[in-house]
Amino acid sequence: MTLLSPDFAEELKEFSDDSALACFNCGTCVAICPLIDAHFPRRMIRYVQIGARERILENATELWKCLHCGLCTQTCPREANPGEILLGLKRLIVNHWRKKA
Amino acid sequence: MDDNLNRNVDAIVIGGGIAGLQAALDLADQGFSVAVIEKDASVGGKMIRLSKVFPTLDCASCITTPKMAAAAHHERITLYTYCDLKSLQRVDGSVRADVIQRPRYVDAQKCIGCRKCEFTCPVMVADQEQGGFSPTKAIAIPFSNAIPQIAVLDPEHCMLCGRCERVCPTQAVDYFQKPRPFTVTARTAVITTGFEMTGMTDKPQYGRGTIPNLIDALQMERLLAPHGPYNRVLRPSDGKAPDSIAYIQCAGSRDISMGLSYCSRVCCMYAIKQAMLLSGSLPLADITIYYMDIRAFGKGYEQFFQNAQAMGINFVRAKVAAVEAGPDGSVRLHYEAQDGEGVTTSDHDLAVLSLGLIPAWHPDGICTLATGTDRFIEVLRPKLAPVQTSMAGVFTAGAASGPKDIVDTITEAGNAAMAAGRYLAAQPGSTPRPAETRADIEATVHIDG
Amino acid sequence: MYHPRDIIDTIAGNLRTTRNPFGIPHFLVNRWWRKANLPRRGDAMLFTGLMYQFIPYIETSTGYLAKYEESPLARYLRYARYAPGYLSGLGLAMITPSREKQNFDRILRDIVRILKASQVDLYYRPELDRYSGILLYDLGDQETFVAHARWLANRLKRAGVRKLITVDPHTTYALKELFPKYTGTSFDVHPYFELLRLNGHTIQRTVTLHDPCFYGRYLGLSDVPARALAGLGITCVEVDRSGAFTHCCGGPAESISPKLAGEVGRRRLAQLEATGAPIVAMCPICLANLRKLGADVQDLSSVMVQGI
Amino acid sequence: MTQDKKNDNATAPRIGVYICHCGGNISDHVDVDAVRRQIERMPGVAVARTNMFMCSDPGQAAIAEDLQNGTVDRVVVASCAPSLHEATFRNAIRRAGANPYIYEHVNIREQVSWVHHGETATAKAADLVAAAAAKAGLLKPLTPIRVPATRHATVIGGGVAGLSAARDLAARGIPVALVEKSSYLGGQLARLDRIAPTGERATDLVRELAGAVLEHPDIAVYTDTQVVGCDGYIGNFKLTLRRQAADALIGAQADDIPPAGIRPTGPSAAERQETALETGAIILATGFRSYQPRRGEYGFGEYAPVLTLPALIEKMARQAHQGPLLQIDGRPIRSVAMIHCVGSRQIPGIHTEDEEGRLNEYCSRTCCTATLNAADRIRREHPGTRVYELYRDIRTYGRGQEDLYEQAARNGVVFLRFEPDQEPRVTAADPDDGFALKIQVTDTLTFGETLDVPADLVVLATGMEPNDVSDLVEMMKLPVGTDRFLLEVHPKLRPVEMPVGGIFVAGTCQAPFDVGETCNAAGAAAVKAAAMLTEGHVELDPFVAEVDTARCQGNGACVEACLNPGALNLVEMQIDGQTVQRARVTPALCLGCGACVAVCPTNAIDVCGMTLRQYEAMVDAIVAGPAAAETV
Amino acid sequence: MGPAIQAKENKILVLATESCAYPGADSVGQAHSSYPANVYILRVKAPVLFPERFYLDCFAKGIAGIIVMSCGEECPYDGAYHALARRLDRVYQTMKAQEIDIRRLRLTAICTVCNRAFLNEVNQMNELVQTLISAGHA
Repeated sequence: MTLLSPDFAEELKEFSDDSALACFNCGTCVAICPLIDAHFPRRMIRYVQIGARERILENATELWKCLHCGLCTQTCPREANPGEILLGLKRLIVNHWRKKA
Repeated sequence: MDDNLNRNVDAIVIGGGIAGLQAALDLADQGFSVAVIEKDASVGGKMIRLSKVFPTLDCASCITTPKMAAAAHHERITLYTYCDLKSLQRVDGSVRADVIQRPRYVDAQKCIGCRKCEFTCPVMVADQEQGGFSPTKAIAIPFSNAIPQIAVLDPEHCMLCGRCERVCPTQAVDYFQKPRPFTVTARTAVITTGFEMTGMTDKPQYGRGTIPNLIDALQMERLLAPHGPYNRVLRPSDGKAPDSIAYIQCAGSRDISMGLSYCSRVCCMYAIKQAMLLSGSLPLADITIYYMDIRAFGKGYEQFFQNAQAMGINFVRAKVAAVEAGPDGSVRLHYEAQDGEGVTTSDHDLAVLSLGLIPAWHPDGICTLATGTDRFIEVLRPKLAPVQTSMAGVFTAGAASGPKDIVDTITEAGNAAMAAGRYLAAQPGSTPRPAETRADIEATVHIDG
Repeated sequence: MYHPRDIIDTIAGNLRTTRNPFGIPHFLVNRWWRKANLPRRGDAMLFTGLMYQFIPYIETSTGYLAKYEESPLARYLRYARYAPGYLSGLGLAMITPSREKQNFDRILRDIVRILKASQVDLYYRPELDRYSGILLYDLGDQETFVAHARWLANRLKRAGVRKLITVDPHTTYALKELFPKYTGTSFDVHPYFELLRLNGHTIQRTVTLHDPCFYGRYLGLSDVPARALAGLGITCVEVDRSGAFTHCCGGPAESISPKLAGEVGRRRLAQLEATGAPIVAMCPICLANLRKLGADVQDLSSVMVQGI
Repeated sequence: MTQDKKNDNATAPRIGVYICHCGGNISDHVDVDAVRRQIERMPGVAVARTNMFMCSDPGQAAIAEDLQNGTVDRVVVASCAPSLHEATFRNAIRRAGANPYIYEHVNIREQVSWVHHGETATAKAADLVAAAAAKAGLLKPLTPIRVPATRHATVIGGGVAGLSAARDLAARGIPVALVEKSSYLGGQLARLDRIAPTGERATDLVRELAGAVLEHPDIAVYTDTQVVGCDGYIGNFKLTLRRQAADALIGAQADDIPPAGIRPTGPSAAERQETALETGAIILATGFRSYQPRRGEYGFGEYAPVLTLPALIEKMARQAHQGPLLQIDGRPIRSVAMIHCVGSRQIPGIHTEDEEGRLNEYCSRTCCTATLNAADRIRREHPGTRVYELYRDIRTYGRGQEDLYEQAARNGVVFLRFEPDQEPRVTAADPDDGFALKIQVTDTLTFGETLDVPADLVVLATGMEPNDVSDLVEMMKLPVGTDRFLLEVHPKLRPVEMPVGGIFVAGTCQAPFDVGETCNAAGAAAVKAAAMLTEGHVELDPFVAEVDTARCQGNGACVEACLNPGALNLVEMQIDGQTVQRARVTPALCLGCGACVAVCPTNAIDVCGMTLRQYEAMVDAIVAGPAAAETV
Repeated sequence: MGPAIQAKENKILVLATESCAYPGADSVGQAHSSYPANVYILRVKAPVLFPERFYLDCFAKGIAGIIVMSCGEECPYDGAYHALARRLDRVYQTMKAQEIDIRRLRLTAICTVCNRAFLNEVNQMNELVQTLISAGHA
């Protein structure tokens, strides 16, 4: 993959109270998520951590699978607040679409 | 022993586990008199209850009993068991411990440890020393290698039938025994109060203690011990020999959602050790350890981990998110397999929660010792004086000041004995009593109940 | 799965122009109170947020969405915002069966009955009872949500409303947590079951209470309805996942992927059915989604009303 | 039953046998009186008695009375397991004024009445008592061995472990010689900056410790000095110290980091070129050196911006500057990649052995926290600099360390995890990237994708290796583990002891430790030495080997079999005017295992208190039983 | 097979190390498990003390079986276990030469809580001894 750009996490801060940085990639959110869907939602969180902006944009619609039920946040052992990160990403993407439009 | 339990000694050691025993021995060997206050009916702490210990796979009993016996027989050590510490205070340059010895309902001086009472007692109770898997009696010696070998009556379950009293050859059973308050005065103290495990119900996603074949690591220690409840490893619900066993790491550590942010330091190694012992006793069983980071940091630990991998033990990097009862008594684990599979469930015949370590004792209401945000005893200078607490002349060692493995605990206990010895030496008018002959040292058994 | 952008834009557009996410005129949606005979003044204003009222319309629209989700027509929906026809506005109102509407309207009337039985001094002003905008918050359209929330908060403030009685978890969360944060206006918000003092004849029965995420987890309120039920002699059986660890009913996925809503809902239903006792929900979305999966689910108010 | 079995021969042993009922525990299954009747007819048995509880005061009093009035001079008690009451009866005998080693214990409870029932139990008990009586007849009074000990300890190594141990011992009133090879005190700690997780300055800690040592009147500090000779044994070592030019030693520093620490300015204790030192105990605190990467290992030596962690720490401390970007050697660093486990956790078949074919398979324990500490500090002080950590497992096991890990993550350190068989590759970056280097890593956290990490600086988290102490190992016969660290006797039973009595080990010469753990190890070693030296003598069990020079032919088989080198030696002596070689035991070194006994062709060596003859007598008695013994 | 052992010579000798096997045997007693009464346990510091002839003498004297219960690899005397194992190998050679059934001498490791292993060892040895005795009578 091309160069990493961790500045993306800074960009996200505008849309979310929580950054993805606290996450230590244990995968609890994935296993607890009612969706039972591959690496969701950690995949998105990981992309935020390493700043894989293009990956996020390519897969943006996936974010709306999140039901905002909050179970991942409740369960997260690092209080990284995955639910809020996803919500922040949704806002960032909506903003991105609107700006493009 | 006289009726009066009060003592004036050089050093008090609070807790008779491996840390306390080692600190007491190292203090006594320097010529200081020591009183050990232990809450259980036997000294030996958690270590005597283990099967084998990493990374040497020595039998835990074989390593612990010599130290227990050495302390029990040491001329300068007095062991007080079955005691609660009520207060620990500095008074005029000395340290005063107010202690209450709980009633065993058995006269410690008369009991000869013959277990006639235990064999006669008609009341069966679950033996917590065997993980609750097998029964013991309402009056019993705590466990086979307990020191002292004195029976303890369980008033919760005793139905006062009087059989034990009649059968006792020394008339040691005393249903009217009262708690005995006493005071030990010393010039220094060492706190070695050790740890407890987090609870099986602490993480709601792990079944709140209702999943039949989900056990904790200390229970597995008993299943693996040569003198354990079944004499072999069977799963508790139906006595089936498990074909597939899972270890769930960080089940009480590194989890802020449980209020425990710290690493419990020993769970990786004890899980690997148990896995190796299991693969010895159940050669065909699949054993999987679900982990986040393997923390094999001690001497010989990494090689031990590598050996376990070579033996075919599976290591899956994942934090188990939820556990539930599966079909046919199995235990179902939910986790994210990070190697591309993604969210996965797996069923195992038996699963072990590698619970974390929390302090066994808290100084609230007993003394002014400072504790950290992790609730373990605070050490003021973890680098240069890792055994110095916030109270002058009071030292600590072992898991009382944070999770620690046995090797680190024993070494730290030695340093606590050194620090306490230095403190004593710096006190005016302090000279350790010269030893008489070795025969003296060996010849006196100091066990005050 | 539908492209979220299309859904968001449709809803945002409707909300901006009509203050209703589906573009249905307010007088058509909010009709339940007409037979309820409610005072316009009192201590606390009942605020439904229209969630119960919307359910029949959502059912209808997603019925169409589900039909086409896996078909090439899904992509065609992209153009829906140009010709929403049967999916929003009057058209949607026309094709939604009235029997369904009556069912949900009855729930609201039941809530009023149990509140009255508890001597709650409530009042109602239908013109102030508007949608909270929560769906757009969940979908990430923060801009539209905040604009709508400010409009609503101002309207309520200007009308002198202080204390609100809510009837569903989504509206409760929006008013209690999100409004103060994003509009700067706070109200004294209580879900209706918090105010109940029911001492009617006791019903000896056992139910399975499904905690909605917003009550169980976000607001930590799962004990309150259980206590209210206990007052009527109704016991709740423990569900495998409940309280702070409750499992989503799948309903919120409805607008994006009815298929996903079904999958998640079936998982939850299995947990609820494992108890063997009748299932009770307290959120219109949960109620609708679980019912759609074939479960016989009652609303909390319908159970309680039998006790008074 | 006290009628004396009058014995004409006054020197023949008079054995008293005391059999315990244990309140029925024994007597319910063993006919205690029958045993007594059989045993009292045995030759040598002066008296046989029974008691309900031998361990009670009346039971012990009976023994004392018989000893004091001369009825008996050997004692056998048949009761419970020796672990419970052997010491009780030995003490009773001593209190009665007799030698406690004329005692033999028989276990007829745990090993008879609790495991056998009926007549066989009585018969076996009688056999065992007969065997004990047979052994008792051959017992001799013994005296514990008292070895005078020089009240002085020598600490080798002037790092944290050595300084700490020296300070501890001196505080207990024991004079200490501290021997340090280099000109500096403080060891590796002196080369660090702020240490995690407390944030203390390493130099402050070194100053405090070294200050205490230098000021203490009972500590003689020998810098630029090495131990070149060691003789003697526990309590009585003779060391030779040699002063060596400091310059010659600095070259020994493997990396390019300048030496640091406290350089004593006062007069050195080593006035002469060579010093002879008599010392009672030795503490080895020879420490570690930082792993030096091979040329080409992660680009080390090939690309200038590849540094070791100690080098980074030293440069950051020395070239401290402020600003959004970290600067190293005047270069602004926009991105740092830190690679964990360099020179640690090496796996055969994956990692490359060094020139001597060795791999460091162990974990170096401290590098994870040290790396996180550096990374976190860079992020806090230079927020414009990106930090990546490439790791296998994060091992923040200690108190406060996991919090540091979390804090570093929250401060923007990005973690990438690689498998040992997919090591990161450091290469020069494409010129367009604008960075100096590029690290290609297959990141398991990103679902096995291969990522390119841009870096202006690569930091290798190098592990610990023990300092080369082969000279001391040879000289003092020290065991070394496969990891090349010094190997303790047993990690739990005797964690700070070397097999040679009186030699202890402290700190990172034993295994990787952090500063606190090193201080614990030093204290633990010091307490053992203090306990040993407090009395001015070392008291040892009397159960050691003893040579019968009349029988010894000096063939040396015992010396070869001896498990503790030095405990047995062949010495020349004059016997009947002739110079002969005979074995001689150094009791202070003898472990009493008896390995020598088995190989002596002339039965000239035995272990006191457990002679072969005694065991043979026991076997004879077991085979024959007391009844047969009676007819002998 | 060599000289048959006699019925009266059915005693089994156990050489048990004081730090491991001897307390192990005590632990069996504490559990009140029973085992044959012809088992005689001698407490030894380290069995490496006994020369080859000691074992052979025991058999000559009429001891039916010998179990050396050591601490195994956990032996407190470094190197003693290997020296012992080598020595017993030589004893086996001599036993073979003298046609003594080599199963009558066994080296094993027993720890302080090895109740079951202890019972296995003594029961197996007892069975062997009984078999050899009945073979001798036959």
